[in-house]
Amino acid sequence: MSAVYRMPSLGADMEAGTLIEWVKQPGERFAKGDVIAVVETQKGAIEVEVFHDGVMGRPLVETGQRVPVGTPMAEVELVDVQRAAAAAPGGEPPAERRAPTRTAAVRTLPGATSPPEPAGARSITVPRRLRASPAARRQAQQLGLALADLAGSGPDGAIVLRDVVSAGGRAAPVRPPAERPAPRRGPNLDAMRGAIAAAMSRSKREIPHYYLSHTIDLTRATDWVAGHNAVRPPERRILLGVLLIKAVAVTLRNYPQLNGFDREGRFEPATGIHVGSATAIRGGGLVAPAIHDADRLELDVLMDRLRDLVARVRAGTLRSSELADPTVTVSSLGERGVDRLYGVIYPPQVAIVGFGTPSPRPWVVDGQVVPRTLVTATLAADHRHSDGHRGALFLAQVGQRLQEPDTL
Amino acid sequence: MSAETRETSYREAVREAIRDALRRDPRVFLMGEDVGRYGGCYAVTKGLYDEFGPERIRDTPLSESGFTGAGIGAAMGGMRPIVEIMTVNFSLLALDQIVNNAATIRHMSGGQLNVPVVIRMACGAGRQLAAQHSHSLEAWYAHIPGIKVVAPATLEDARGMLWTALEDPDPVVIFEHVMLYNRTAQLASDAGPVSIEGAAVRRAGGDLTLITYGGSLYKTLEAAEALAGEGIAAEVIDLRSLRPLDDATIMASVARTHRALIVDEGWRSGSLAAEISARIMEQAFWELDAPVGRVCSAEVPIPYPKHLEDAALPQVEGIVAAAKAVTGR
Amino acid sequence: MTDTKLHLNREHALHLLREMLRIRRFEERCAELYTEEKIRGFLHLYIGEEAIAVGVMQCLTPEDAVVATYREHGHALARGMPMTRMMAEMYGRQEGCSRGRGGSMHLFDAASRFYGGNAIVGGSLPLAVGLALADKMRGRQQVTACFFGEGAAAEGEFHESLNLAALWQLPVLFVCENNLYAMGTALERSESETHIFRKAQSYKVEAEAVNGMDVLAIEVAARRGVAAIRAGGGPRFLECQTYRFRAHSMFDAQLYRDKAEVEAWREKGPVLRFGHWLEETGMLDPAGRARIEAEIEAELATAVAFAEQGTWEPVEDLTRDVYTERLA
Amino acid sequence: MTHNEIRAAALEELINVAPDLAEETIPVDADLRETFDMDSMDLVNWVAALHRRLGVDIPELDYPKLRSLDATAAYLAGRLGISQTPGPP
Repeated sequence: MSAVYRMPSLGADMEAGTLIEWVKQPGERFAKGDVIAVVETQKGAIEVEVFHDGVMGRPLVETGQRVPVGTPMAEVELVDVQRAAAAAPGGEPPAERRAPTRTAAVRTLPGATSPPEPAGARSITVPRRLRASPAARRQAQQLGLALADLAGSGPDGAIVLRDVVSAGGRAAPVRPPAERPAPRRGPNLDAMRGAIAAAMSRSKREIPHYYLSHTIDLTRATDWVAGHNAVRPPERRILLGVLLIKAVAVTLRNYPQLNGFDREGRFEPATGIHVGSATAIRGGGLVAPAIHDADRLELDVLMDRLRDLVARVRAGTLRSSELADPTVTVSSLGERGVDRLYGVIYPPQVAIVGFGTPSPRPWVVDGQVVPRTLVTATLAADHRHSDGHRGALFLAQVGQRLQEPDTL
Repeated sequence: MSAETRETSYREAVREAIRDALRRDPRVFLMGEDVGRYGGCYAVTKGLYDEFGPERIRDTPLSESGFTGAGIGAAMGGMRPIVEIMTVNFSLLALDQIVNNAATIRHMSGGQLNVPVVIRMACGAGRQLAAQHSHSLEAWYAHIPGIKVVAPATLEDARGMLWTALEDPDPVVIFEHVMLYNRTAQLASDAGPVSIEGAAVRRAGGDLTLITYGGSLYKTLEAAEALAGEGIAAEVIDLRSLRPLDDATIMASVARTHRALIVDEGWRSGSLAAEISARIMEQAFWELDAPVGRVCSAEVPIPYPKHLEDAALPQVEGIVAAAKAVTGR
Repeated sequence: MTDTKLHLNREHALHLLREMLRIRRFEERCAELYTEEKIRGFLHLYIGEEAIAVGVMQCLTPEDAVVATYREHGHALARGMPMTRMMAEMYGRQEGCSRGRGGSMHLFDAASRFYGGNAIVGGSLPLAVGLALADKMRGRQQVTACFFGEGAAAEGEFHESLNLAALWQLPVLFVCENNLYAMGTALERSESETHIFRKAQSYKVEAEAVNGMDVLAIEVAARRGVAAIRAGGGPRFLECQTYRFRAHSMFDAQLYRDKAEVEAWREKGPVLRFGHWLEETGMLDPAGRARIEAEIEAELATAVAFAEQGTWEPVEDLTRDVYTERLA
Repeated sequence: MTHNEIRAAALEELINVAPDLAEETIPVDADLRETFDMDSMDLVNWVAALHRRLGVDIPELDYPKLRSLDATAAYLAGRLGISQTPGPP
């Protein structure tokens, strides 16, 4: 059978070799164990052998040519058919053979640290930071004290813990938490702002986001919702957003790598699909409580759940578990917004799906430009755990599902 | 709690531990240079040869690699050998066996083979033994995955760690600081095995944490006493196990005191003190109210003259001064 | 207990040939798989030296221990380790004899008392001494066979171990496989005394030199040595003069020796010579030879398939077996 | 029902579905979506509440007519068959 002879790998540190000479000439027979060529490596010239009986064919590499390991060097005709079928000289090297090495190399293991700063970074002069010990900083933050207002008694005037503790007992804190007037009924916006700040900072600091955007024709979906609602009393009507959540949730069944959590660099798939529905709070702030098992809920039930959640967001009666439960987030701008939103992943989740404001736009259907209701869907996902290709397939499938609203 | 105690030296406590192990388990034997007829370089094994005979108190030629490797092989063959290496400096001749064999075989064999060997060695300075008999290379061993490293500082630990180490299925290296052998204290007459895991808080205090082990423990306790006289309450942690390190005990203490000083007779560069300091930074950064301090040996081979040897090693005054610096006083 | 004398009949003779051929074919396939990057790391082949492992193993009982080097495929096969698990180990698969953690240089098998697979030259001799010490102290009539190359004679551990074994009269059979080159350094360029067995004699270990290309001579000498050891006579030392036909490891241009020298030794090859002898004596005909080759090829195909179908140990288990995991 | 009564009822239901608006001063002609960030869920809940309370069906197509409190009151009045012009707040 025909096969090719490839540049052999003679050592883990051999990446390429230079052909010095062909020992076997075209047409010449060779036997298993014969030297077929001489190859120059960093360790000197090595006679390379064949592992099968056969006949030398057309050379594919010229003498003096340096080629990487695995490069076809010559056509050969092998006689040991049974063995040759399984032998790699003719067959493609299996793609998975190096997979474990690669995995190990790129994987961030627990305890691994980020690469050191480039040496040049040291020479940059930075303005001197206010000197305060880590413990003092934390205490000041808890007491609501501004470090700049404190006098330091530590080395070089550094603020240490005792300075914060004594200031806390003496002066009125800048913002004494206990004495702050209770805000109107509803969530504690300051605390929420702090939580959002912490989560989003962590997200942007730690999560390598990638972003994808896809325009989806929502005409059928909006028509379907209109038809659905037209024959129902107001309390049984549903919102378009419910379809969007359901479409995302159902599609996620096929994309488990977008539904779960980052646990110290490793992906932990979620056991259910609990969609966090991003809900803005008037006056600022945002929460995304969970709709549990959204992929399995009928649209009416999903609507009821969403209605209940929004009501309780407004009333400030969410349970904390509802905020911790989502396995993925959907953020929908609704009717009043802009074309598209690029979400920031809520850690430890690994993906957020955004929908801009649906609006009528020209669209080409069957070669004709027609007005259609379009929405721009986006995906921001954690590149440590999924890649753009999967993400793109996911978004496209969400779009397809929304073309068949009655199946949702 | 035992009612009866008696005045015991660290040396006697180690000897009693060996005797106890030899009596408990016929698989246990001791081998090393001059452990038999001579009675041990530091007289630890004095009398055991007469009691247990040349098979179980086995004198070896000056072949550190050979007999340490034989101990590893015997452990794989079902025995429970105690290998005594005269000092840590000599153990460098056996590093191949300890690092390439004892530490790797379980892993290299895919978990098929265990190496339940115990290797004891003396370490540390203070006896004017100069630059080839005085070093503290514990950190080198603590660097190696596959072995456990302990440093008994108290009589209870000297008496109790050996048996636990022999029962451990993995290789254990025990460091005995030479300045501890003559140390005496009351030891319960029924003292027995103790855990070889975990650190111990030897003195409680709220102002700073002093972290140390082995021969430096008593200097550190003395420094803590001096600091108390100046109104600084120091907590003293005895690491006991150098690999694995007991992070939890260290971090819990630092969370209370917000300051840490590490006292380590090893050289500062690449030391255990450096490792502990890094871990505190990683795990308790926001608890810190001052940079972590270190008192280590001067970076010089240990010199012979007494005044220079003293100057090279951590001393009580230096610990007190460093502790004050850390507390900002 | 094994017989102290060699009983050579047709069945045994064919067994010896088959065992040597198993090693030869296994390693040829390994070399091929190496060039295809299925096997990585260092690959040290035993080709040319098969008679030694095969000859010595005939004299050991299952209770005896074997300690070998990083050129140990032959010893593992001759000791009876399954080819499937060995090949899986060569691939690094978790079905391998060392769960993939060791590779070519670190084959282990507790069940057959095969203690590696040791890749520090000389470092395994003290282990053999210790294993024998344990046997002796427990009163067991077992022998530890310790294989090493002549390069080990330059290491201190060689001398320490011979001395300890002789001093304590331990049941060790030291088998020096003198293939004349420590990697690329010829024996006469590294040793003042090139007769390795004389070094052993200086420790009062009974030692002899044997033709390492002659499987029968090795078996005879090993039987003699093992019998003496079992009788309580302390260690024995065999210097087997041999030659490796292939490079030290795969990546070796062999700048240090002449091709003519290699060719001359190949003509003395253990498989070649023993095969000829069997044909001359009428114990083997071409059909018989073909049958043996076919059986080995089938075993090899099974081993390669086993390795190919093996699985990678999950990265989550990375730090497994550094220490014994104990129940809390 | 007067326009003002209808408007008061609408406001009451609005606060029920959006209690976080309770402390706001809501001008009768303010655009509820623009000024008070009413979203589609608020709207659909409000519509449902008005339906329950007043028995008025409000088709989806009419949702844009519920722009402000006054506009809503006017729309509802129309649906209820009460012809009135908006009075002073």
